[in-house]
Amino acid sequence: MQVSVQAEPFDLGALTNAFAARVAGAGAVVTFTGLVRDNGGALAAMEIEHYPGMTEKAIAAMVDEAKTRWSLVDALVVHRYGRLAGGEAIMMVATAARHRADAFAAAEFLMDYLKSRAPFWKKELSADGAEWVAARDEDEAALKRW
Amino acid sequence: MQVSVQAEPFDLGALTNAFAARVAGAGAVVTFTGLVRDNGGALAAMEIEHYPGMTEKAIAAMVDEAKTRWSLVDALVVHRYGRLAGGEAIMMVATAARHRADAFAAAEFLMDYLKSRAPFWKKELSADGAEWVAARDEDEAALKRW
Amino acid sequence: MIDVLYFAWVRERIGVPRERIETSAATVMELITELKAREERYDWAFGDLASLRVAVDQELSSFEASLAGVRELAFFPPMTGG
Amino acid sequence: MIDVLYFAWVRERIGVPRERIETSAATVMELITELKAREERYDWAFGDLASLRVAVDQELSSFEASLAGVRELAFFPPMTGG
Repeated sequence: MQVSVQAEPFDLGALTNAFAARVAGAGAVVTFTGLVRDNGGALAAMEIEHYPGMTEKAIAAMVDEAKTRWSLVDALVVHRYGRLAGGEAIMMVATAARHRADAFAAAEFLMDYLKSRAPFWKKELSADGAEWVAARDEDEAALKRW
Repeated sequence: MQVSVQAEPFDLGALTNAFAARVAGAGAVVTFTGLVRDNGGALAAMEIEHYPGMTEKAIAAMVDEAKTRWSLVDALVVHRYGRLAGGEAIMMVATAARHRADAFAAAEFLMDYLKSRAPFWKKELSADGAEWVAARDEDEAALKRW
Repeated sequence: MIDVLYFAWVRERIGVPRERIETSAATVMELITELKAREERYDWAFGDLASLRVAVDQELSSFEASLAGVRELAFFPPMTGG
Repeated sequence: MIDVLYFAWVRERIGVPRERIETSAATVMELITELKAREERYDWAFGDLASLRVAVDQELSSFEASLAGVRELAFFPPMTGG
Protein backbone atom coordinates (compact mmCIF):
# COMPACT_ATOMS: atom_id res chain seq x y z
CA MET A 1 0.00 0.00 0.00
CA GLN A 2 1.29 3.45 -0.92
CA VAL A 3 -0.59 6.49 0.42
CA SER A 4 0.62 10.04 -0.01
CA VAL A 5 -1.11 13.30 0.94
CA GLN A 6 1.02 16.08 -0.48
CA ALA A 7 1.08 19.69 -1.66
CA GLU A 8 3.53 18.97 -4.49
CA PRO A 9 2.40 17.98 -8.00
CA PHE A 10 2.87 14.29 -8.83
CA ASP A 11 3.85 12.62 -12.09
CA LEU A 12 0.86 10.45 -13.00
CA GLY A 13 2.77 8.59 -15.70
CA ALA A 14 5.85 7.87 -13.60
CA LEU A 15 3.75 6.66 -10.65
CA THR A 16 1.64 4.47 -12.95
CA ASN A 17 4.72 2.90 -14.56
CA ALA A 18 6.37 2.27 -11.19
CA PHE A 19 3.16 0.75 -9.80
CA ALA A 20 2.64 -1.53 -12.84
CA ALA A 21 6.29 -2.62 -12.65
CA ARG A 22 6.12 -3.77 -9.04
CA VAL A 23 2.82 -5.72 -9.06
CA ALA A 24 4.20 -9.09 -10.15
CA GLY A 25 1.40 -11.60 -10.44
CA ALA A 26 -1.20 -9.01 -11.35
CA GLY A 27 -2.88 -9.18 -14.74
CA ALA A 28 -4.90 -5.98 -14.35
CA VAL A 29 -4.04 -2.43 -13.28
CA VAL A 30 -6.71 0.28 -13.05
CA THR A 31 -5.93 3.94 -12.40
CA PHE A 32 -8.25 6.84 -11.76
CA THR A 33 -7.04 10.43 -11.94
CA GLY A 34 -9.05 13.47 -10.89
CA LEU A 35 -8.22 16.68 -12.77
CA VAL A 36 -9.10 20.32 -12.14
CA ARG A 37 -11.61 20.94 -14.93
CA ASP A 38 -10.91 23.82 -17.30
CA ASN A 39 -14.44 25.14 -17.63
CA GLY A 40 -14.70 26.28 -21.22
CA GLY A 41 -11.30 27.88 -21.20
CA ALA A 42 -12.15 30.09 -18.20
CA LEU A 43 -9.13 30.33 -15.96
CA ALA A 44 -9.91 27.84 -13.20
CA ALA A 45 -8.04 27.14 -10.00
CA MET A 46 -8.75 25.19 -6.90
CA GLU A 47 -7.78 25.42 -3.25
CA ILE A 48 -7.92 22.12 -1.37
CA GLU A 49 -7.96 21.98 2.41
CA HIS A 50 -7.56 18.78 4.41
CA TYR A 51 -7.34 17.52 7.98
CA PRO A 52 -3.73 16.46 8.58
CA GLY A 53 -3.59 13.32 10.68
CA MET A 54 -7.14 12.21 10.04
CA THR A 55 -6.71 12.23 6.24
CA GLU A 56 -3.91 9.66 6.19
CA LYS A 57 -5.73 7.41 8.69
CA ALA A 58 -9.03 7.61 6.80
CA ILE A 59 -7.38 6.73 3.48
CA ALA A 60 -5.39 3.84 4.98
CA ALA A 61 -8.64 2.48 6.47
CA MET A 62 -10.36 2.64 3.05
CA VAL A 63 -7.50 0.79 1.38
CA ASP A 64 -7.56 -1.86 4.14
CA GLU A 65 -11.31 -2.26 3.63
CA ALA A 66 -10.83 -2.61 -0.15
CA LYS A 67 -8.24 -5.33 0.47
CA THR A 68 -10.69 -7.35 2.57
CA ARG A 69 -13.42 -7.02 -0.09
CA TRP A 70 -11.42 -7.81 -3.22
CA SER A 71 -8.39 -9.87 -4.10
CA LEU A 72 -5.83 -7.09 -4.62
CA VAL A 73 -2.13 -7.37 -5.29
CA ASP A 74 -1.55 -3.72 -4.37
CA ALA A 75 -3.16 -0.29 -4.18
CA LEU A 76 -1.94 3.31 -4.29
CA VAL A 77 -3.59 6.63 -3.35
CA VAL A 78 -2.04 10.06 -3.90
CA HIS A 79 -4.03 13.20 -3.05
CA ARG A 80 -2.88 16.80 -3.24
CA TYR A 81 -3.88 19.77 -1.12
CA GLY A 82 -3.20 23.49 -1.46
CA ARG A 83 -3.60 25.52 -4.63
CA LEU A 84 -4.00 23.80 -8.01
CA ALA A 85 -4.35 25.30 -11.48
CA GLY A 86 -6.79 24.22 -14.22
CA GLY A 87 -5.81 20.91 -15.83
CA GLU A 88 -3.62 19.84 -12.90
CA ALA A 89 -4.08 16.39 -11.37
CA ILE A 90 -5.80 16.56 -7.97
CA MET A 91 -5.39 12.94 -7.02
CA MET A 92 -4.94 9.42 -8.30
CA VAL A 93 -5.84 5.91 -7.27
CA ALA A 94 -4.27 2.74 -8.67
CA THR A 95 -5.31 -0.85 -8.01
CA ALA A 96 -3.75 -4.12 -9.18
CA ALA A 97 -5.38 -7.56 -9.18
CA ARG A 98 -5.15 -10.88 -10.99
CA HIS A 99 -8.42 -10.20 -12.81
CA ARG A 100 -9.95 -6.96 -14.06
CA ALA A 101 -13.25 -7.16 -12.16
CA ASP A 102 -11.44 -6.87 -8.79
CA ALA A 103 -9.21 -4.03 -9.97
CA PHE A 104 -12.15 -2.02 -11.36
CA ALA A 105 -14.40 -2.60 -8.34
CA ALA A 106 -11.69 -1.67 -5.82
CA ALA A 107 -10.79 1.51 -7.74
CA GLU A 108 -14.44 2.61 -7.88
CA PHE A 109 -14.92 1.77 -4.20
CA LEU A 110 -11.85 3.80 -3.23
CA MET A 111 -13.04 6.74 -5.34
CA ASP A 112 -16.52 6.70 -3.84
CA TYR A 113 -15.06 6.69 -0.33
CA LEU A 114 -12.41 9.32 -1.07
CA LYS A 115 -15.12 11.61 -2.47
CA SER A 116 -17.30 11.54 0.62
CA ARG A 117 -15.36 10.11 3.55
CA ALA A 118 -11.82 11.47 3.34
CA PRO A 119 -11.48 14.90 4.99
CA PHE A 120 -10.78 17.08 1.96
CA TRP A 121 -12.67 20.23 0.99
CA LYS A 122 -12.41 21.93 -2.38
CA LYS A 123 -12.82 25.63 -3.03
CA GLU A 124 -13.24 26.72 -6.64
CA LEU A 125 -11.56 29.97 -7.59
CA SER A 126 -12.83 31.68 -10.72
CA ALA A 127 -13.28 35.18 -12.12
CA ASP A 128 -16.59 35.28 -10.19
CA GLY A 129 -14.86 34.72 -6.86
CA ALA A 130 -14.24 31.78 -4.57
CA GLU A 131 -16.81 29.15 -3.66
CA TRP A 132 -16.70 25.97 -1.59
CA VAL A 133 -17.68 22.98 -3.71
CA ALA A 134 -20.93 21.49 -2.40
CA ALA A 135 -21.12 17.76 -1.80
CA ARG A 136 -23.21 16.09 -4.52
CA ASP A 137 -26.15 13.88 -3.59
CA GLU A 138 -24.98 11.35 -6.22
CA ASP A 139 -21.66 11.03 -4.41
CA GLU A 140 -23.34 10.17 -1.12
CA ALA A 141 -25.73 7.82 -2.94
CA ALA A 142 -22.80 6.08 -4.65
CA LEU A 143 -21.61 4.79 -1.26
CA LYS A 144 -24.78 2.74 -0.86
CA ARG A 145 -23.77 0.26 -3.55
CA TRP A 146 -20.89 -1.16 -1.52
CA MET B 1 -10.05 8.79 -30.42
CA GLN B 2 -6.64 7.11 -30.52
CA VAL B 3 -6.47 3.42 -31.50
CA SER B 4 -3.22 1.56 -32.04
CA VAL B 5 -2.66 -2.15 -32.74
CA GLN B 6 1.07 -2.70 -32.61
CA ALA B 7 3.85 -5.22 -32.09
CA GLU B 8 6.11 -2.73 -30.27
CA PRO B 9 6.00 -2.22 -26.49
CA PHE B 10 4.29 1.00 -25.38
CA ASP B 11 5.09 3.35 -22.52
CA LEU B 12 2.01 3.22 -20.29
CA GLY B 13 3.09 6.23 -18.23
CA ALA B 14 3.97 8.42 -21.20
CA LEU B 15 0.68 7.59 -22.98
CA THR B 16 -1.29 8.24 -19.77
CA ASN B 17 0.38 11.60 -19.20
CA ALA B 18 -0.15 12.67 -22.83
CA PHE B 19 -3.80 11.59 -22.70
CA ALA B 20 -4.48 13.40 -19.40
CA ALA B 21 -2.77 16.53 -20.76
CA ARG B 22 -4.96 16.79 -23.86
CA VAL B 23 -8.42 16.16 -22.35
CA ALA B 24 -9.24 19.75 -21.39
CA GLY B 25 -12.64 19.91 -19.73
CA ALA B 26 -12.40 16.41 -18.30
CA GLY B 27 -12.40 15.93 -14.54
CA ALA B 28 -11.87 12.17 -14.59
CA VAL B 29 -9.42 9.89 -16.38
CA VAL B 30 -9.57 6.10 -16.01
CA THR B 31 -6.95 3.73 -17.39
CA PHE B 32 -6.91 -0.03 -17.56
CA THR B 33 -3.73 -1.96 -18.32
CA GLY B 34 -3.54 -5.69 -18.97
CA LEU B 35 -0.25 -7.33 -17.99
CA VAL B 36 1.25 -10.74 -18.76
CA ARG B 37 0.98 -12.43 -15.36
CA ASP B 38 4.12 -13.83 -13.83
CA ASN B 39 2.69 -17.05 -12.44
CA GLY B 40 4.58 -17.61 -9.21
CA GLY B 41 7.88 -16.64 -10.69
CA ALA B 42 7.59 -19.26 -13.44
CA LEU B 43 9.00 -17.83 -16.64
CA ALA B 44 5.87 -16.81 -18.56
CA ALA B 45 5.52 -15.53 -22.09
CA MET B 46 2.65 -14.93 -24.40
CA GLU B 47 2.11 -14.99 -28.15
CA ILE B 48 -0.76 -12.85 -29.37
CA GLU B 49 -2.31 -13.30 -32.79
CA HIS B 50 -4.80 -10.90 -34.34
CA TYR B 51 -6.78 -10.29 -37.52
CA PRO B 52 -5.24 -7.25 -39.24
CA GLY B 53 -7.91 -5.08 -40.78
CA MET B 54 -10.80 -6.42 -38.72
CA THR B 55 -9.08 -5.63 -35.40
CA GLU B 56 -8.82 -1.88 -36.03
CA LYS B 57 -12.40 -1.69 -37.33
CA ALA B 58 -13.81 -3.69 -34.41
CA ILE B 59 -12.02 -1.51 -31.84
CA ALA B 60 -13.08 1.74 -33.53
CA ALA B 61 -16.70 0.49 -33.53
CA MET B 62 -16.47 -0.25 -29.77
CA VAL B 63 -15.12 3.20 -29.04
CA ASP B 64 -17.88 4.78 -31.16
CA GLU B 65 -20.47 2.76 -29.27
CA ALA B 66 -18.97 3.86 -25.92
CA LYS B 67 -19.19 7.48 -27.06
CA THR B 68 -22.90 7.16 -27.79
CA ARG B 69 -23.56 5.55 -24.40
CA TRP B 70 -21.55 7.85 -22.15
CA SER B 71 -20.48 11.46 -22.17
CA LEU B 72 -16.80 11.05 -23.03
CA VAL B 73 -14.23 13.72 -23.73
CA ASP B 74 -11.84 11.20 -25.31
CA ALA B 75 -10.80 7.55 -25.38
CA LEU B 76 -7.65 5.62 -26.23
CA VAL B 77 -7.00 1.93 -26.96
CA VAL B 78 -3.57 0.38 -27.51
CA HIS B 79 -3.22 -3.38 -28.00
CA ARG B 80 -0.07 -5.34 -28.77
CA TYR B 81 0.36 -8.53 -30.74
CA GLY B 82 3.32 -10.85 -31.21
CA ARG B 83 5.52 -12.21 -28.43
CA LEU B 84 5.38 -10.69 -24.93
CA ALA B 85 7.38 -11.56 -21.81
CA GLY B 86 6.06 -11.91 -18.25
CA GLY B 87 5.22 -8.57 -16.68
CA GLU B 88 4.93 -6.76 -20.02
CA ALA B 89 1.85 -4.66 -20.78
CA ILE B 90 -0.45 -6.36 -23.30
CA MET B 91 -2.85 -3.48 -23.80
CA MET B 92 -4.30 -0.36 -22.30
CA VAL B 93 -7.53 1.58 -22.42
CA ALA B 94 -7.97 5.18 -21.27
CA THR B 95 -11.20 7.14 -20.98
CA ALA B 96 -11.80 10.77 -20.01
CA ALA B 97 -15.09 12.34 -18.94
CA ARG B 98 -16.38 15.25 -16.90
CA HIS B 99 -17.49 12.91 -14.13
CA ARG B 100 -16.01 9.66 -12.86
CA ALA B 101 -19.07 7.45 -13.37
CA ASP B 102 -18.91 7.89 -17.16
CA ALA B 103 -15.14 7.35 -17.30
CA PHE B 104 -15.34 4.14 -15.23
CA ALA B 105 -18.36 2.72 -17.09
CA ALA B 106 -16.86 3.40 -20.51
CA ALA B 107 -13.52 1.82 -19.54
CA GLU B 108 -15.23 -1.32 -18.22
CA PHE B 109 -17.44 -1.51 -21.31
CA LEU B 110 -14.43 -1.23 -23.62
CA MET B 111 -12.58 -3.91 -21.66
CA ASP B 112 -15.51 -6.32 -21.75
CA TYR B 113 -15.83 -5.87 -25.51
CA LEU B 114 -12.09 -6.06 -26.17
CA LYS B 115 -11.94 -9.32 -24.21
CA SER B 116 -14.60 -11.10 -26.23
CA ARG B 117 -15.29 -9.18 -29.44
CA ALA B 118 -11.95 -7.91 -30.73
CA PRO B 119 -10.15 -10.53 -32.86
CA PHE B 120 -7.17 -11.32 -30.64
CA TRP B 121 -6.08 -14.77 -29.50
CA LYS B 122 -3.56 -15.44 -26.75
CA LYS B 123 -1.25 -18.40 -26.50
CA GLU B 124 0.50 -18.99 -23.20
CA LEU B 125 4.05 -20.25 -23.40
CA SER B 126 5.44 -21.93 -20.29
CA ALA B 127 7.87 -24.67 -19.32
CA ASP B 128 4.98 -27.12 -19.89
CA GLY B 129 4.58 -26.04 -23.50
CA ALA B 130 2.26 -23.75 -25.44
CA GLU B 131 -1.47 -23.52 -24.96
CA TRP B 132 -4.20 -21.34 -26.45
CA VAL B 133 -5.97 -19.41 -23.72
CA ALA B 134 -9.59 -20.53 -23.50
CA ALA B 135 -12.34 -17.91 -23.46
CA ARG B 136 -13.80 -17.61 -19.96
CA ASP B 137 -17.55 -17.93 -19.42
CA GLU B 138 -17.37 -14.90 -17.08
CA ASP B 139 -16.02 -12.79 -19.94
CA GLU B 140 -18.92 -13.68 -22.21
CA ALA B 141 -21.36 -13.17 -19.32
CA ALA B 142 -19.84 -9.74 -18.58
CA LEU B 143 -21.13 -8.47 -21.96
CA LYS B 144 -24.72 -9.00 -20.87
CA ARG B 145 -24.59 -6.10 -18.42
CA TRP B 146 -24.32 -3.47 -21.14
CA MET C 1 -10.09 21.05 27.75
CA ILE C 2 -10.67 19.83 24.21
CA ASP C 3 -8.85 20.83 21.03
CA VAL C 4 -11.54 21.89 18.56
CA LEU C 5 -10.68 22.17 14.86
CA TYR C 6 -12.69 23.80 12.08
CA PHE C 7 -12.40 23.26 8.33
CA ALA C 8 -13.64 24.87 5.11
CA TRP C 9 -16.57 27.29 5.55
CA VAL C 10 -16.99 26.28 9.19
CA ARG C 11 -13.46 27.58 9.81
CA GLU C 12 -14.24 30.76 7.88
CA ARG C 13 -17.38 31.42 9.93
CA ILE C 14 -15.72 30.72 13.28
CA GLY C 15 -12.70 32.78 12.25
CA VAL C 16 -9.98 30.47 13.59
CA PRO C 17 -8.73 27.05 12.41
CA ARG C 18 -8.52 25.66 15.97
CA GLU C 19 -8.98 26.57 19.61
CA ARG C 20 -8.87 24.93 23.04
CA ILE C 21 -12.28 24.92 24.69
CA GLU C 22 -13.07 24.50 28.37
CA THR C 23 -16.41 22.73 28.65
CA SER C 24 -18.42 20.45 30.88
CA ALA C 25 -20.64 19.32 27.98
CA ALA C 26 -21.19 15.55 27.99
CA THR C 27 -21.83 15.15 24.26
CA VAL C 28 -20.95 16.85 20.98
CA MET C 29 -24.53 18.13 20.75
CA GLU C 30 -24.31 19.68 24.21
CA LEU C 31 -21.09 21.44 23.23
CA ILE C 32 -22.69 22.80 20.05
CA THR C 33 -25.65 24.16 22.06
CA GLU C 34 -23.23 25.72 24.55
CA LEU C 35 -21.13 27.38 21.83
CA LYS C 36 -24.15 28.66 19.89
CA ALA C 37 -25.30 30.44 23.07
CA ARG C 38 -21.84 31.95 23.60
CA GLU C 39 -21.29 33.95 20.42
CA GLU C 40 -23.02 34.78 17.16
CA ARG C 41 -20.25 33.29 14.97
CA TYR C 42 -20.86 29.84 16.49
CA ASP C 43 -24.58 30.23 15.91
CA TRP C 44 -23.81 31.05 12.29
CA ALA C 45 -21.41 28.14 11.80
CA PHE C 46 -23.58 25.56 13.57
CA GLY C 47 -26.95 26.84 12.29
CA ASP C 48 -27.67 23.98 9.91
CA LEU C 49 -26.62 20.68 11.45
CA ALA C 50 -27.64 18.75 8.31
CA SER C 51 -24.69 20.32 6.50
CA LEU C 52 -22.27 19.77 9.38
CA ARG C 53 -20.08 16.75 10.11
CA VAL C 54 -18.06 15.99 13.22
CA ALA C 55 -14.94 13.91 13.83
CA VAL C 56 -14.15 12.73 17.35
CA ASP C 57 -10.44 12.00 17.84
CA GLN C 58 -10.08 11.91 14.03
CA GLU C 59 -12.91 9.42 13.44
CA LEU C 60 -16.17 10.47 11.75
CA SER C 61 -18.80 10.42 14.46
CA SER C 62 -22.31 11.54 15.40
CA PHE C 63 -23.58 14.56 17.33
CA GLU C 64 -24.69 12.18 20.07
CA ALA C 65 -21.12 11.01 20.72
CA SER C 66 -19.83 11.32 24.28
CA LEU C 67 -16.99 13.74 25.03
CA ALA C 68 -15.62 11.63 27.88
CA GLY C 69 -11.85 11.28 27.40
CA VAL C 70 -11.95 13.00 24.01
CA ARG C 71 -8.85 15.03 23.11
CA GLU C 72 -9.70 16.36 19.66
CA LEU C 73 -12.93 17.38 18.00
CA ALA C 74 -13.36 18.68 14.44
CA PHE C 75 -16.30 20.33 12.71
CA PHE C 76 -16.59 20.63 8.93
CA PRO C 77 -19.00 20.47 5.97
CA PRO C 78 -19.58 17.26 3.99
CA MET C 79 -16.28 16.23 2.44
CA THR C 80 -15.51 16.85 -1.23
CA GLY C 81 -12.31 14.95 -1.93
CA GLY C 82 -11.33 12.89 -4.93
CA MET D 1 -13.73 -17.43 -55.14
CA ILE D 2 -13.60 -16.43 -51.50
CA ASP D 3 -10.55 -15.60 -49.39
CA VAL D 4 -10.79 -17.76 -46.28
CA LEU D 5 -8.65 -16.89 -43.24
CA TYR D 6 -7.94 -19.04 -40.18
CA PHE D 7 -6.68 -17.92 -36.77
CA ALA D 8 -5.30 -19.48 -33.59
CA TRP D 9 -5.91 -23.24 -33.25
CA VAL D 10 -8.18 -23.24 -36.29
CA ARG D 11 -5.20 -22.07 -38.34
CA GLU D 12 -2.98 -24.70 -36.73
CA ARG D 13 -5.44 -27.49 -37.55
CA ILE D 14 -6.02 -26.37 -41.15
CA GLY D 15 -2.27 -25.87 -41.59
CA VAL D 16 -2.41 -22.57 -43.51
CA PRO D 17 -3.31 -19.02 -42.42
CA ARG D 18 -5.38 -18.32 -45.55
CA GLU D 19 -6.46 -19.83 -48.85
CA ARG D 20 -8.69 -18.99 -51.80
CA ILE D 21 -11.61 -21.36 -52.08
CA GLU D 22 -13.78 -22.07 -55.11
CA THR D 23 -17.26 -22.89 -53.88
CA SER D 24 -20.90 -22.75 -54.85
CA ALA D 25 -22.04 -22.91 -51.21
CA ALA D 26 -24.82 -20.41 -50.48
CA THR D 27 -24.13 -20.00 -46.76
CA VAL D 28 -21.24 -20.26 -44.32
CA MET D 29 -22.75 -23.48 -42.97
CA GLU D 30 -22.91 -25.02 -46.44
CA LEU D 31 -19.24 -24.16 -47.00
CA ILE D 32 -18.29 -25.76 -43.67
CA THR D 33 -20.16 -28.95 -44.62
CA GLU D 34 -18.45 -28.96 -48.01
CA LEU D 35 -14.96 -28.48 -46.53
CA LYS D 36 -15.49 -31.13 -43.83
CA ALA D 37 -16.30 -33.63 -46.57
CA ARG D 38 -13.19 -32.64 -48.54
CA GLU D 39 -10.36 -33.35 -46.09
CA GLU D 40 -9.81 -34.64 -42.57
CA ARG D 41 -8.06 -31.46 -41.39
CA TYR D 42 -11.24 -29.44 -42.07
CA ASP D 43 -13.30 -32.02 -40.21
CA TRP D 44 -10.90 -31.64 -37.26
CA ALA D 45 -10.96 -27.83 -37.31
CA PHE D 46 -14.73 -27.51 -37.78
CA GLY D 47 -15.72 -30.46 -35.54
CA ASP D 48 -17.15 -28.42 -32.68
CA LEU D 49 -19.12 -25.46 -34.01
CA ALA D 50 -19.86 -24.21 -30.49
CA SER D 51 -16.18 -23.28 -30.14
CA LEU D 52 -15.97 -21.72 -33.59
CA ARG D 53 -16.67 -18.13 -34.65
CA VAL D 54 -16.97 -16.69 -38.14
CA ALA D 55 -16.40 -13.21 -39.55
CA VAL D 56 -17.93 -12.31 -42.91
CA ASP D 57 -16.08 -9.46 -44.63
CA GLN D 58 -14.48 -8.62 -41.26
CA GLU D 59 -17.76 -8.46 -39.31
CA LEU D 60 -18.65 -11.09 -36.70
CA SER D 61 -21.48 -13.11 -38.20
CA SER D 62 -23.47 -16.34 -37.94
CA PHE D 63 -23.13 -19.70 -39.67
CA GLU D 64 -26.41 -19.00 -41.44
CA ALA D 65 -24.98 -15.92 -43.17
CA SER D 66 -25.23 -15.81 -46.97
CA LEU D 67 -22.04 -15.95 -49.06
CA ALA D 68 -23.50 -13.87 -51.89
CA GLY D 69 -21.03 -11.13 -52.79
CA VAL D 70 -18.73 -12.04 -49.88
CA ARG D 71 -15.01 -11.46 -50.49
CA GLU D 72 -13.44 -12.55 -47.19
CA LEU D 73 -14.39 -15.14 -44.62
CA ALA D 74 -12.52 -15.89 -41.38
CA PHE D 75 -12.82 -18.80 -38.95
CA PHE D 76 -11.42 -18.67 -35.41
CA PRO D 77 -12.03 -19.69 -31.79
CA PRO D 78 -13.75 -17.34 -29.29
CA MET D 79 -11.62 -14.24 -28.94
CA THR D 80 -9.34 -13.70 -25.95
CA GLY D 81 -8.12 -10.13 -26.19
CA GLY D 82 -7.66 -7.55 -23.49
